Amino acid sequence: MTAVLIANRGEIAVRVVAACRRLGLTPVVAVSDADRDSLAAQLADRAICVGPAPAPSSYLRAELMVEAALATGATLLHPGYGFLSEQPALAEACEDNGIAFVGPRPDSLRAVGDKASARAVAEKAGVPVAPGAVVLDETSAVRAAREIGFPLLVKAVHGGGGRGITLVRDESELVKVLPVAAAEAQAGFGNGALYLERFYAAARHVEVQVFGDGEGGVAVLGERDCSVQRRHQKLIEECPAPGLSLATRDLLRTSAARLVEQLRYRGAGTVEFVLDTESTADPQTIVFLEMNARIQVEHPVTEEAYGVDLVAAQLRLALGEPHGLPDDPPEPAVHVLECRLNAEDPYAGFRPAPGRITRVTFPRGPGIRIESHVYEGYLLPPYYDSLLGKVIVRARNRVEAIDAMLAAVRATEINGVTTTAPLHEFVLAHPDFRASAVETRWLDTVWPPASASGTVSKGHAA
Amino acid sequence: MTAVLIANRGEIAVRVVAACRRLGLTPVVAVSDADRDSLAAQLADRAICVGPAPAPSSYLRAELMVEAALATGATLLHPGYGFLSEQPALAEACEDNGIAFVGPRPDSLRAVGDKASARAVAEKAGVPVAPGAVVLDETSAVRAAREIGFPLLVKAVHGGGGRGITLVRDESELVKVLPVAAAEAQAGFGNGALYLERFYAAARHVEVQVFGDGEGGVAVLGERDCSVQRRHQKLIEECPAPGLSLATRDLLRTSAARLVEQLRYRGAGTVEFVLDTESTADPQTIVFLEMNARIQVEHPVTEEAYGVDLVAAQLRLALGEPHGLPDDPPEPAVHVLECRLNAEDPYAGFRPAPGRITRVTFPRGPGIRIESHVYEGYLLPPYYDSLLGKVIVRARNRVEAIDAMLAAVRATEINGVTTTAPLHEFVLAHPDFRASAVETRWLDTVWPPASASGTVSKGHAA
Amino acid sequence: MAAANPTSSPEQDLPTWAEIAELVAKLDAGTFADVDLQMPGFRLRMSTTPDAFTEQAPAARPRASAEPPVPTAAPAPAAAPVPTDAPEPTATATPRPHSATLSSDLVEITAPILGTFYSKPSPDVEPFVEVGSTVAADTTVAIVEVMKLMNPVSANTSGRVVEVVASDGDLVEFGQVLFRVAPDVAPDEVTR
Amino acid sequence: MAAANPTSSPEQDLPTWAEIAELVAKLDAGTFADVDLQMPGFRLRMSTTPDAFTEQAPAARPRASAEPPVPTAAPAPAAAPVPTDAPEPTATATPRPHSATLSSDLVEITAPILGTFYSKPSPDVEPFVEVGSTVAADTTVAIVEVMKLMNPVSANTSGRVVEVVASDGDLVEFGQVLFRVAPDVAPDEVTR
Repeated sequence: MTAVLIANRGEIAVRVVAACRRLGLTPVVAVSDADRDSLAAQLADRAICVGPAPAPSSYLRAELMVEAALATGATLLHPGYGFLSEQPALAEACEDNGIAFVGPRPDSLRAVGDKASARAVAEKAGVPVAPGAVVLDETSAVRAAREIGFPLLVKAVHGGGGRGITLVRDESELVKVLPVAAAEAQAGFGNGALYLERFYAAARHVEVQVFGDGEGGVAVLGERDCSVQRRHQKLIEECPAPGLSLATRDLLRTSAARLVEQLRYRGAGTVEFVLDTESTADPQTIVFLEMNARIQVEHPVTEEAYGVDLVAAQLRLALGEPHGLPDDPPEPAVHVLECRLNAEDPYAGFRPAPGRITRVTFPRGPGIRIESHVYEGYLLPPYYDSLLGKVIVRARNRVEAIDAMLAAVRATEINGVTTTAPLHEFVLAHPDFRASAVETRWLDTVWPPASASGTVSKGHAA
Repeated sequence: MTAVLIANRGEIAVRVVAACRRLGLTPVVAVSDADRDSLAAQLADRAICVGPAPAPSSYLRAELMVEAALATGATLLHPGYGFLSEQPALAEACEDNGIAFVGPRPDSLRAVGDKASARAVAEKAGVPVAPGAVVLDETSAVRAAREIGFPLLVKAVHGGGGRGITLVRDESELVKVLPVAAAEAQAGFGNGALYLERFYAAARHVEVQVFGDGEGGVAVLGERDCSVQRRHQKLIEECPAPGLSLATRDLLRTSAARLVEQLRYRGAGTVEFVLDTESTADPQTIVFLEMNARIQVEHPVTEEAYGVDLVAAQLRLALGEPHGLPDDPPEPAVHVLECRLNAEDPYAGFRPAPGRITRVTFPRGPGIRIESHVYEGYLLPPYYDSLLGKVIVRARNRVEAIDAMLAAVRATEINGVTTTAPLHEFVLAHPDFRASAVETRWLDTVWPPASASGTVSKGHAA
Repeated sequence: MAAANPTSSPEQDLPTWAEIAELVAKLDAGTFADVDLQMPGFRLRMSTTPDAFTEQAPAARPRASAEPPVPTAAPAPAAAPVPTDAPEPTATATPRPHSATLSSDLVEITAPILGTFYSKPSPDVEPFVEVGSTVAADTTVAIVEVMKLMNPVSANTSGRVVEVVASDGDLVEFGQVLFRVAPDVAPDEVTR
Repeated sequence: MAAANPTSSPEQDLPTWAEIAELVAKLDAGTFADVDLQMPGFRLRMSTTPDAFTEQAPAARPRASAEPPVPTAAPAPAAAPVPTDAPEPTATATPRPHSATLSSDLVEITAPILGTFYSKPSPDVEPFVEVGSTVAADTTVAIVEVMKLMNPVSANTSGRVVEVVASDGDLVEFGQVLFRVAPDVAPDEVTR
C-alpha cells in the first residue's frame, strides 16, 4: 500500500484522508502536540507527532514533514493549504528525498510566490493585469502613483491572505503611508518591498479553478465567485460565478489557461481575478490578482458543481497516473454555495473564540455536504485558524441553493463556541445577495447590522 | 410553526426530519418504546411514544399515529415507507381529522394497492402489462396458464415486497403449487387470492420516479435500475438505468406518466417495470410490475442525479404549495449508485444480525451521501428491518461511480453487527456488474462465492 | 488569496504572546500567589499553589461512550422479546429500577398505549380507583382513549393504590406512569 | 491587514494591554495583599495569599478556557505560554502526573522534536549519558536527527539517570519519553 503523509491539520487533513480512502492509499497524518486527538488523526491509519503546538515549531517546519514522511514510509506528501503548501523549500526537500510532492514543481511555486514575479508571469502569458508598479522609494512611488491614478493600493510584495494592503486616496496620504507600510511589510513578511496597484472601487472577486498535467495540458473547471469577504477573508463562495457573460467567462478561462500553460503547471491551482463591475464592455474588465498554487478552502463548490474529486485528482497525478479530470467539462446545471463557519464572534470584530465543542449537529439531506474536523468534545485549539467547518449546498439554481443553504445553516448546531453562523444567515437572507453577486466591499457596508451591534453593546455593559 | 408528525422510524424518519429542517417545519417523530433513543428522536423537536416495540402495537396502528399528530398539534403526517405508508385507512383517518397526509389520496392507494386492481388501472391507462390472470381454482388456473405459457409466476394478489411469489415450470408443478400458495397467501396477507403471470427469465427491474401534483400534472424524474436483488429484495440501485435506448426510456416514461395522469396521482410514486432483456426490438419489451404509492428507499439516487429534494417536494405539496420539481428535467450528466447496508450475514443466508453498534465511520468526500440512523452506542432493535444505512455515490459516469462506491463501502466501518458490506464489495468488483446492468436473477447465480462460503462455513462451525 | 492563515491573526485586540510573556515574567518576578486576569476572549490565571484552579477534568476521549443516552421515561427493557402478533394493549406493571430510591417497594402502572387518560368511565361517576383503593391484576384502573376508542387499563398487579399520577384529560405516552401501587407482599418475599 | 480599529469595537472602554501591564507593575510594587478589579468586560484579581480565589467563579463569558487539550503523551502544561516565535527545540523535563503511580518521583526527558534518536555523538564513542549518570539542566543527553540536522537534547532537569528509554536509531515522535531521571531533591521538598 502506498502511504501519503498529510502535512496539515483541520478540515483539509480530513479531506485528504477521504481522498486517500477513495484511491485505496494509506493516509498518515503529521500532527502537532495539540492535534494528537484530531479527527484526521482518528481517521488516518496513523498519526505521527512532529512537534509542539505552535505552528512555527511543527506545521511550518518542512524538515519535520519530510522526516515524518520518510519515517512512516510515505512516498507522497500532501501539503493541504496554508502552512507549507506553497513553500518551494518543502517541494524541493520532497524531491531531494524521493517523495512525490502533491503540488506544483518548486519553480512554479517560486514563479507565482510573490506578487511581483506572479505579475510578471501573468503579463508574459498575456493575462490582463492591473496598472501597477513595484516602488523602491518615495520618489519612484509618487511617480508611479501619478501614472496609475488614485485611489490605489499599497501592497507588501511578499504579503498574502489579504494582509499588508493599504488603500490610499491621494498623494499626501501615500507619502504618509509608505514608511509605515514598508516597516509593516518588513515586520510581517520579512521583506519591506512595496507594490502600488490600481484600486477598483466596485470589484468582484472571481477565480478560475485550473488543473495542470505538468506538461502544458490544462483542465479548466469553471469560475467561483468569492466576493462575500470581510477584510479580504472569504466567507461565502459560489460556483458558477453568477451573472457573467459568455465573453467574460471565456476571457477568464482562457487567461487562466494561458497562465497554466506558460508555467507547465502541475496539479490543482486557482487563478484569482478582480472583476471591475463598473466596466460596461463585454467582456468586462478583469485583472489578474494572484495565483494560488495549491488546493483551496473553497474547492468543494467546484467539486459539487462539476461532479469531480479535485484532491483525488491531485493524488492521482502525484502517483504518475492521469488525473482523470475532464479538460473542458459541460457547464454545470446546478448552483453550489459554500459557507465557512468560523469560531469567531461576528458581533465583536470577529474575535476568535476557541473552546471546547459541547455539541455538534450538522444538516443532512440531498445536496448538502459538510467538510469539518470538529466533533463533540473536541477542543478547538487556540494556536491555529478558527475554521470550524464548511457547509456546501448544491441545488438546481442560485435561489434554490441560497434557500437550501439558509436552512442548512439554521439546522447547524455547534455549541461551546461562538460561531459566524449569524453572519451567514444575515447574508443569505439579504436582498442584495439574493438578487445577484455582490462586490467585495459590500459586506463591510452592511455588517454588523445597526440593531444587532446595539444589542450587543448593551449585553457587554450589563 | 407548522409541525409534521413522522409516522415512521429508522433512516427514513431521519430523512424526513432533514426535509422538515430544509423547509423550516417542526419535526415530531412518533416512536415505539424501542425507538425512544433513535437518531430521529434526537434530531426531531419532539418524540412521542405511541406504543410498545412490536410494530403491530405501534408503527402499524393508524389510530395511534393520528392521535399522536393531534396530541402534538401536527398538521401534516409523513408516513415514510413501509408500515402504514400505503394504507388507505391512515390516509383517510388523517383526512377525517384535518391532518394533511403526505402521500396520495386514499382512492389512489386503493387503486394501486393490490396487483389485480393495479393491473386493471395500468391496462386502462395504456401501460404495457404482462400476460396474466387472476385465478379462482385449479381449472381456471390451468386454462389461464396454457394461454400465458410456462414458466410462469404464481403470486399472492395481496402480496408485496417480493413475498408470496412462486416460480412454476410446467402444468404438473402448477397443480401442486396452487393449494400451497393459496394457503400461504391466506396466512401471510389475509387473502388467498392468486394471480398467474408470465415469467421473464432474463429480466431487469427498471422503475420510473414520478411526482404528481394531484390534478393530473406529472413530473417524471428518470429511471432507476434495481436489478441487483436477492430474492426480490433490492440491494443496489442506480440512476440512470444503464444501457437503455432513447425509445425504451421514452416508453417507460410515457407509460409511467399515463398512469399518474389516469389516477390524478398526488405526490411521490414509483412505477415499476420488468424489462425483458431478451427482446431485441427497440423499444424493448417492458411490462408493468406495480406502483409504489410512497417515497421509496432508493429515492436518493434520483435526488442526486437530478439535484432535487423529493421529500421536501412531498411536504411542499402537502402544505398546499407548488412542489417545485421540474416537469421535464434535462438528462443528468452524472451517474449515481446506492448500496443498502443491512445488518445481516451475507455468508449465512442473510440471517439478520441485530446488536449494539460499537463503532461507526462513514466515508466522506465529494459525491458521497449517507442516509443512516445508526450511531456509536446504538442498539439496533430486533423488531424491525435490518437496514443500517444507505451509501449513495455520485460521479461523472458509471465506471467512476462504481469505483467511488467500492472505495466508499470499503471506508465504511460499522462494528458490533455483521453487515452485508462484503456482498456489495463483491458485486461492485464483479466484471458482470461493471460491464453493464445485470438481470434480477444474476446475484443468486454468483453469491455466495464458492470459496467464501466454504471459508465462512468453517468459521461458523468453529 | 490565502484563506486559512495558520498563525494568529493580527486583527484581534488581544495581547500578543510576547506581551503575555512579558506580563507573566513581571508577575512571576512579583510576590503574588494567585493571579486571575479575564478579558473577553482571554483569561490568564496563575498560581503558586498547585490545584488552585482545579476544574472539571475534560473528557479523556471525545468519542461517545457505548451507553445510549438515558431515556427520560423509558420502562425497563423486557428480557424476553414480545410476540409481534399481539396488537392488544396490555398494561405493564413493572418495578422501575430508576425510582428505587424514592419508593423502593412501589409498583408502577403505566399507559399501555398513547392516548388520553381518564380516571372514570364517564364524567359523573366515581373514579375506577383512588388513593387507598385495593386492586387486583384484572381490576380496571383507568381508560386511555385513542381516536374515540376507549381502552381499559388493567392494574396487572395487586395491592393498594398510593398515588394517582396522571390527571383526567392528560395526553399520556406509552409507558408513562399512571398510578403507583404498594404491592401485596408475596409469600416468598415475607422471609426477606 | 491592519489591526482592528479599536473604536469600532464594543469594548472600546477596555484598558490597553500596556495599561494593564503598567497597572500590574504598580500593584506589584505596592503593599496590597489582594486586588480584585472588575470592569465591564474586564477583571483582574491578584493576591499574595494562596487560595485567595478558590471559590472558582465561572468565567464572565461562556468562552472556552485557554488550556490546551491534554495530549496522550504531552508535557504538563507550563504556567507561562510558549512564545510562538521560538522554533528552536528545547527539551522538556517535567514531572508527569499520569505516571505518578509508577514512578512518582521520576522526571521524564522527552523528545523536543520528531526525528531519529542517538545516544552518542558518533558511533565509536561513549553515550552522552547512561543509567547512573548525573545530569544538570544544560547537560546534553542525546541527539535527535532531523533531515541530517543534529539537534542536541538538553536534560532541562538535574538528577540521576535511572532509565534510558529510547534506543539508537529509533524514530522518536515529539513528546516521546527518552530518559527517566531521579531528580535532585529541592530544599523545600526535604521537609515534606
